[in-house]
Amino acid sequence: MIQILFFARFREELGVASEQLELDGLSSIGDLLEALCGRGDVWARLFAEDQRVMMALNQKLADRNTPLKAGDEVAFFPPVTGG
Amino acid sequence: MIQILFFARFREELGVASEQLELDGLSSIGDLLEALCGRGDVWARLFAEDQRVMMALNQKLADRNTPLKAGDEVAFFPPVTGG
Amino acid sequence: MNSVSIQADPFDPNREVDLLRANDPSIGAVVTFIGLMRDINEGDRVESLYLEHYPGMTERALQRIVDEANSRWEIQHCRVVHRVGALLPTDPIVLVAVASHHRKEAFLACEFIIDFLKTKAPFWKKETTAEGERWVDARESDDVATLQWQKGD
Amino acid sequence: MNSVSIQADPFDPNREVDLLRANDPSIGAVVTFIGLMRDINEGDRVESLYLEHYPGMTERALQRIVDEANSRWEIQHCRVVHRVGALLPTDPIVLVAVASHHRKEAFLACEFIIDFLKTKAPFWKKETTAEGERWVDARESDDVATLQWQKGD
Repeated sequence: MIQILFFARFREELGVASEQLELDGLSSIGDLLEALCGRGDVWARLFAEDQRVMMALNQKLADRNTPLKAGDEVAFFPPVTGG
Repeated sequence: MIQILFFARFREELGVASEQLELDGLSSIGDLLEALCGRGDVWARLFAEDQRVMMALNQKLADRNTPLKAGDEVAFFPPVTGG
Repeated sequence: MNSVSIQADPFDPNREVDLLRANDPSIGAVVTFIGLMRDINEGDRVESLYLEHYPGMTERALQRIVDEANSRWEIQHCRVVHRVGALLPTDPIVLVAVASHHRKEAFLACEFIIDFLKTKAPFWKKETTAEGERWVDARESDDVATLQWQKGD
Repeated sequence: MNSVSIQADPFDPNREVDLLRANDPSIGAVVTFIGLMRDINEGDRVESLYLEHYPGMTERALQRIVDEANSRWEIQHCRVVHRVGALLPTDPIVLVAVASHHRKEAFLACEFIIDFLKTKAPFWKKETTAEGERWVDARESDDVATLQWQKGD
């Protein structure tokens, strides 16, 4: 299982703050994004290739190539706007 | 007449804070520096060509080429160390 | 001494600078950046701001940025404070204060930290205008600022 | 609003920043530099410092530097305060505080002003150590800092 978190606009548009998912052959964050995209509708729109999506693995910035393993915490969020 | 001011280490080493001088053919700050150098001793040492001397005309930074006229206030001082 | 704080409570920038200085007589320079909530953004009057964040990751991200600044430059002390939750115009949003023996290092470290915070730390601003709420868009100039530190300096 | 002050009396950097901000809700960024008297210089313990200046010219020189900063960058407010006379370790010597809508301008203007002040404003430091009094030498790194602003930035 992995833990997935969504923040800010993503959380609002998806109506989901977090979910648990079976790894099920997903070997990288890119695989996971494709799986989320496959849900269609707002998921497909937010996580399309041309969208600016930031991601973190275990609270550290990551990218599509970052590998996944059971127990990981993955987060997706729009470009940050703090400061 | 012009007014000449000396600051910091120059004032201390010369033992002079200010003096009045006849222009007397001095047409630039460079001319004035040469005249001061001509006094010999500590004057010659402080104002030798190879010394770092900063200068101001009427309270604005100037250089050896800056022209002089009657009524001017000229100042000589070591490199500044404020801030 | 380095300190990073993410807090819902307001903070006093002056107090943070005093804590940073702590009467340490070896400090020669203090450079401070304060980011404040403006009452205008993109031409619209903004009534209030809500700052969402990713608890846990924000602290780590800021700590990593502060560590990186310490490894790049010889600095003595560093404090970073960032508000989350509800803010009003003129409220300090963020403070980055750096103390060092000489000024160049303090300027570089301070600007580096705020530049990286802007593009790497998980905070998101939502503002309330007369037309309702809206998420603030990231600015391209912030990406450019971050990139400049990356192509060797 | 710009303000330049040369003063023998101590000043409170926090108060200067408050005066600069003056609750102006259009300010987005404040960058502050504070130069402090260190108790060590060139490896020797320094007991006290005396700052000589060129009355009249110092004010003009600082005003010119502040004007130049305003012509180079879009800044909103700027305050420069510089002590003269006798100082003790941990005393603030100089403060440069700049407010602007966005941070880049505030950083640039603040660093520009202190860099130019260091090499163009007529102040001279004399320090007292266990061995007696000595004039502080100008640092070449300050000349380099000033030059960098001159070959277009």
